[in-house]
Amino acid sequence: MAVDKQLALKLLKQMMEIRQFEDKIMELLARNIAEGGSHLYAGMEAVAVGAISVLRPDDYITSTHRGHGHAIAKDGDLKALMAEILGKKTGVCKGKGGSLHLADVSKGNLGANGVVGGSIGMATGAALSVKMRKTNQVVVCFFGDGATNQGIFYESLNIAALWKLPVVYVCENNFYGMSVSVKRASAVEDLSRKALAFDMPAETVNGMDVLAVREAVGRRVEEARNQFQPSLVVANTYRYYGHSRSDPRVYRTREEEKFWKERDPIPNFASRMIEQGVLIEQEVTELEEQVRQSIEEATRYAIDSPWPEPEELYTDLYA
Amino acid sequence: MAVDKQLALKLLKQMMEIRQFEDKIMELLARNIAEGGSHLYAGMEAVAVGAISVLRPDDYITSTHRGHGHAIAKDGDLKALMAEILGKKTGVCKGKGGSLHLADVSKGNLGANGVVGGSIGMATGAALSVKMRKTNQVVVCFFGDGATNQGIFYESLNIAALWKLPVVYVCENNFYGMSVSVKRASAVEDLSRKALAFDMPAETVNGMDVLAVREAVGRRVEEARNQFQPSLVVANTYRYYGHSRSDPRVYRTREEEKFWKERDPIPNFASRMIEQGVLIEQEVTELEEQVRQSIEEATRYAIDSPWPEPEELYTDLYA
Amino acid sequence: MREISYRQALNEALNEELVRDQTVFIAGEDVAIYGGAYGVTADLWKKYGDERVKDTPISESAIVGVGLGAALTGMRPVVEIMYIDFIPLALEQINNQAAKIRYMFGGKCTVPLTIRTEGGAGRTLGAHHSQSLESWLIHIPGLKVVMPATPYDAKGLLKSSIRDNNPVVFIEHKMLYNSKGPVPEEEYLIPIGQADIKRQGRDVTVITYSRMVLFSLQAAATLEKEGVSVEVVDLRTLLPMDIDTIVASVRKTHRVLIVEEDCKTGGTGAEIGMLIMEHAFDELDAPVKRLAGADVPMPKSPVLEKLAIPDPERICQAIREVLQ
Amino acid sequence: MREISYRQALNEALNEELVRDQTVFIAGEDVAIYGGAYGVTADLWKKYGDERVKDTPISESAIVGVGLGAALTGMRPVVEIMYIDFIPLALEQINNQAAKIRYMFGGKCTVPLTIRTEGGAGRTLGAHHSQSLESWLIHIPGLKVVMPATPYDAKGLLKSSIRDNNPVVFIEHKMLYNSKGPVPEEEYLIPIGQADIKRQGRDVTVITYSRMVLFSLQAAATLEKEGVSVEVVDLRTLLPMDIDTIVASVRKTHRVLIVEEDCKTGGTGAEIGMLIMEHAFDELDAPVKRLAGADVPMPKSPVLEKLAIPDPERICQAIREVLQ
Ligand SMILES: Cc1ncc(C[n+]2csc(CCOP(=O)(O)OP(=O)(O)O)c2C)c(N)n1
Ligand SMILES: Cc1ncc(C[n+]2csc(CCOP(=O)(O)OP(=O)(O)O)c2C)c(N)n1
Ligand SMILES: [Mg+2]
Ligand SMILES: [Mg+2]
Repeated sequence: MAVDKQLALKLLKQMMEIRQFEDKIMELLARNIAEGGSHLYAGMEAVAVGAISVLRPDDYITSTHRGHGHAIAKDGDLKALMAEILGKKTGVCKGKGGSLHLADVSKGNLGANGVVGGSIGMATGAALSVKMRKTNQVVVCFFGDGATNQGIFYESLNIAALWKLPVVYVCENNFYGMSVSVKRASAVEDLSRKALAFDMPAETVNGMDVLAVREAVGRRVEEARNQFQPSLVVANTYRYYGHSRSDPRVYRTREEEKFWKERDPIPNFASRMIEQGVLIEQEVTELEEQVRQSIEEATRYAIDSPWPEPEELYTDLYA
Repeated sequence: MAVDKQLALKLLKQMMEIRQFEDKIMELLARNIAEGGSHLYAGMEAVAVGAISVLRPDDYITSTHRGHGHAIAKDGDLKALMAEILGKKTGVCKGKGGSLHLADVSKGNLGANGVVGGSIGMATGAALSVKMRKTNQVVVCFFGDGATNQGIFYESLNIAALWKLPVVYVCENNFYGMSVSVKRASAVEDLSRKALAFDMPAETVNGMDVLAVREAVGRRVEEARNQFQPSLVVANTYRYYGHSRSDPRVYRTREEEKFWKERDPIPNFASRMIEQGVLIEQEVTELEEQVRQSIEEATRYAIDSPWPEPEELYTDLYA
Repeated sequence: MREISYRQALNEALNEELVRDQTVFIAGEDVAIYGGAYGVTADLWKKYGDERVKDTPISESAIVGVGLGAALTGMRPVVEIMYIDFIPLALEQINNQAAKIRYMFGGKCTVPLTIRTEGGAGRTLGAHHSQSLESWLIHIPGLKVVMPATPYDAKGLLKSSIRDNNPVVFIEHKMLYNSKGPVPEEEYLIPIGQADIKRQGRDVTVITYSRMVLFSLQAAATLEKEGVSVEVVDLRTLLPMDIDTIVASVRKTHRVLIVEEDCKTGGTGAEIGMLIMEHAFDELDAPVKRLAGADVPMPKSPVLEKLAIPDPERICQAIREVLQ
Repeated sequence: MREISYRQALNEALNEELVRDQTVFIAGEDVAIYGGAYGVTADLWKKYGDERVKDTPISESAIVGVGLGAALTGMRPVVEIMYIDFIPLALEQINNQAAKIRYMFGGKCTVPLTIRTEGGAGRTLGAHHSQSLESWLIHIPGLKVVMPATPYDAKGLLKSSIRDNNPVVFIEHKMLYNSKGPVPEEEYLIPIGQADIKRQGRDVTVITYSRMVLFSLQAAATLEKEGVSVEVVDLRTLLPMDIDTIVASVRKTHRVLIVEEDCKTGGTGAEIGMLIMEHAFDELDAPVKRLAGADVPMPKSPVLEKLAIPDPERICQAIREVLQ
């Protein structure tokens, strides 16, 4: 797949935004400016960015407990996202959702989810809806390797395959569900095999390579859009931080972490683009700096934003 | 597999018991002596009888909403079962369970279940228990084709395959879950494919042939017992009556019903045994009469049995 | 006015809303070809086909999840969970997702999802087909819970539920499907959240809902002969609860019996009683009393099942106790 | 006496029961290598290995199902559901199967299954990690529900839960794991079903449980300075409920505030209040009052989360209202 400069810059920028956003949140957590849990997406950027890059603005995604990356890639506003994570009134969910519930239905992001597997049914229903409404939209449903052991994962894939729904299930296989490795949690290590139970097309892709993800998901999205063919794409990737702030990562080795960090999706993509003459070094450096500034701005905005008013405790419950 | 006379008589007798038991219940329902729902096993006898015939008395089974056949085959007492279905004090569950909850843990029957898929987790846990207690027992878990669309089915098979538990999952595929055909409910028609998601051995067997079921489940039970190898056996079969009393069976044709009734497991097995010289005609006729008498006796016993005392409403809740 | 059954009333409501709004569709186990386990969706599949009346696999959790996803994105689904006993299979999706999503997302979406189910004892089906779990559902902020007792209420409330932009759990009762009552030919709606005084009375208020309304009316008729005037308040909606109507009745009679079929501990009756304590304590001439289902799984045996839930006779007796 | 944390107390209870009874084992998500999301099972895997301390897949429904099957057949499992918010995923297995099986089978089996979970707000984790759903669980006949507030109670009650031959849901509180308190070195048990008067008082009774015990004790200390003598009853077990202790306290003080963190409508407080109405109406000098969580999904924002659950100050204020 040929990549032009504009696309290369877009992909690179989004991945940098996610990485720096997550690094910033780690910092804010350490400084007790951000409170509560935050499951960070750093390391996995190529999956969200590659997959969402093939979507139309009106296509839908559903996300996970590790949802910052998806939200940013689905045209999320950095300020509103950062403010949401701090629980501010200016947050994309008015401070009521937080990291675990980042959502922006107007942009087709049906939301992060605190429940592992919790949005797989919803994604399937959105796909039914677009098919019934004949809008030609597609749904991309993100979830982790751990989520493939939840009942609703199977129930949903069965329905999608049976009813021929335009949904692409993207499994972000980072080899662990919290501390439990895929080997210790799943009878099959090759998670794409789970689609065999539903005669659903499936494949595994290098989730550290944004173009590989883009290519695979792009193909699947077109099948979904044009033939109502659902599919499963397993993207092998890695999370850099612990599962959550307090995780000492005893369940994995530092060698393994090193192995994956050597495959970092951002510098690898950048140098490939430079090698191929699509970008030049300076553009990359400038982009990085530009992203740094927008993250700083978003952070300042979020920190300076007001808290929700006490009355807001009771608003937004019923329509 | 060679079949001696004793075995042939045992298999035939149990199948006849089940058939006549179910026919009797249909009669009792029509006469309003039995109340409530009853999902009848008639037509499917070869599955329960064939599968359970390979078990030791201390092996476990879990059953379904269509559980009379399993209970009888697992050495159930006809009187206590019939009394239970009528809700009598002398029932195997003291009249508290009824048709949907027939159970006899002392005989290794962990119970019928009103919830489709409701006992698949339990069967898996019993298999974990016997493995931990090193008792060399095996668990056979029965459920219908419809149950293979329930989340807990997949969650449980994954755990059994992952932990290598001595359990054989026997799917009674009678091609309908209530009114919904397998074609309309499952993305795969060949239900054994669902085991592929867990790299679990699976096969399909003619569920109208008691010896075929016996052979297949027998092999799988030995693998479970000796190698802790779980497996899935799909037995294709048919239920003769409607799903429940009130079902007009509009979702299937009379031709289809005829097709399957021509493959009736009882006369077919009987004539095969006669052909092979294992049994003679007269033995079959005598057996049928003997079974008739025991069903009559059980019915009389159940009808004549007292109702539970009012105080019993509150007993047996906590240990 | 013509009399039709509760089943028929529900069927008409579904049919009318399917005609009225192209975004309405039905999905659930055996709702299409079979017409629903209790016949509520009869003939709709013949009219509207698989496209709008969908048989689903036996996948309760995904049934609600799929309904929710469709509701979030422009449809107005009516999904069915065949028995309330199977609601727990879908409760994660109901409680964590459908009911909370609007609030969690800062009010930036709506969830016009109706979940039809049925509950109650009476058919000697045993512990997995006889429960009344509504008290779990009233404990879910963001949800509405509707439980009609008559064909008239059933029709008007089901139509309102479908048109509501919030998730509604609509709970029918298996022993009411054949019961008949007047239902107008012309269209009408009954607002969610309004109780209905099914019988005016002076001496004591019975607060109840669903099938127990019928039993309570029978008891009231019996007691009338003894000169006791019983007011019967049919809640119709359990969440939000119509506290105004309750309090007004308490102000009038000063004595209250709550009748519920669900088992007592942690039941809806506790909430009703406590609300009365909070809003009308000084009006009470006697403690509010509960008559509820026994705190046991529903036994199969017909003799025990009858004892496990209130009946008109025991309601009479409980009213007499409240009057002492 | 030595002081240890609630977490440590739970860990000791588990360890002691693993030593004592070979049929005890632990299973749940991240309970082994990780030692539990909140560290309660720390080091047990190192001691007992995969055989007795089992990491499971993220399969809440099967976790309980597997525990139940093992419990029915000779084992004494302790399974963990990481957050009470995920209990709904397993509620079919808890409600329909584990709690009902003994009764449905005519008393011919036992289910010595402990389900550990944790609940409550306070870490600004939002609506999916902050719930208190205990009122659902007290509505399940056949179950026991335990909710300790102190390290001492946590240890003694967890050991009793594991030894109990009935299914027990044991609910910890995320904000208590680091709290410390005296716990004897020698073995002890605390019987399930007994409330504990954590502070004697004359003027008003506060009935509460779990973290709200600590807040209520703070409020009582504050009010003491104003000359108000507050009795704090810690229920410890919610099912069965210790009505005798409750009534005895009401007889003494004649005024009651119920404090619960769970959202109000359909909460456990309703049941407690209604029980008091039924058992001690004539003893009441004022209506029983509830101070409970707001009827909303838990908002993420720290400022809103604090408002959504009771705190010592609002408890003081509510007590003052009850005293008026
Ligand atoms: C139903 C449910 N069970 C448990 C948890 C606690 N939990 C949060 S994230 C997580 C691991 C999820 O693993 P995976 O799906 O692989 O996603 P990853 O975190 O690796 O991105 C667990 C167990 C949860 N949130 N929901
Ligand atoms: C969880 C659940 N959903 C729905 C039902 C209602 N129901 C009872 S039996 C049945 C069909 C079951 O089909 P299958 O598993 O194929 O078994 P069969 O009846 O064909 O033997 C249904 C939908 C139920 N009992 N439990
Ligand atoms: Mg993972
Ligand atoms: Mg079937």
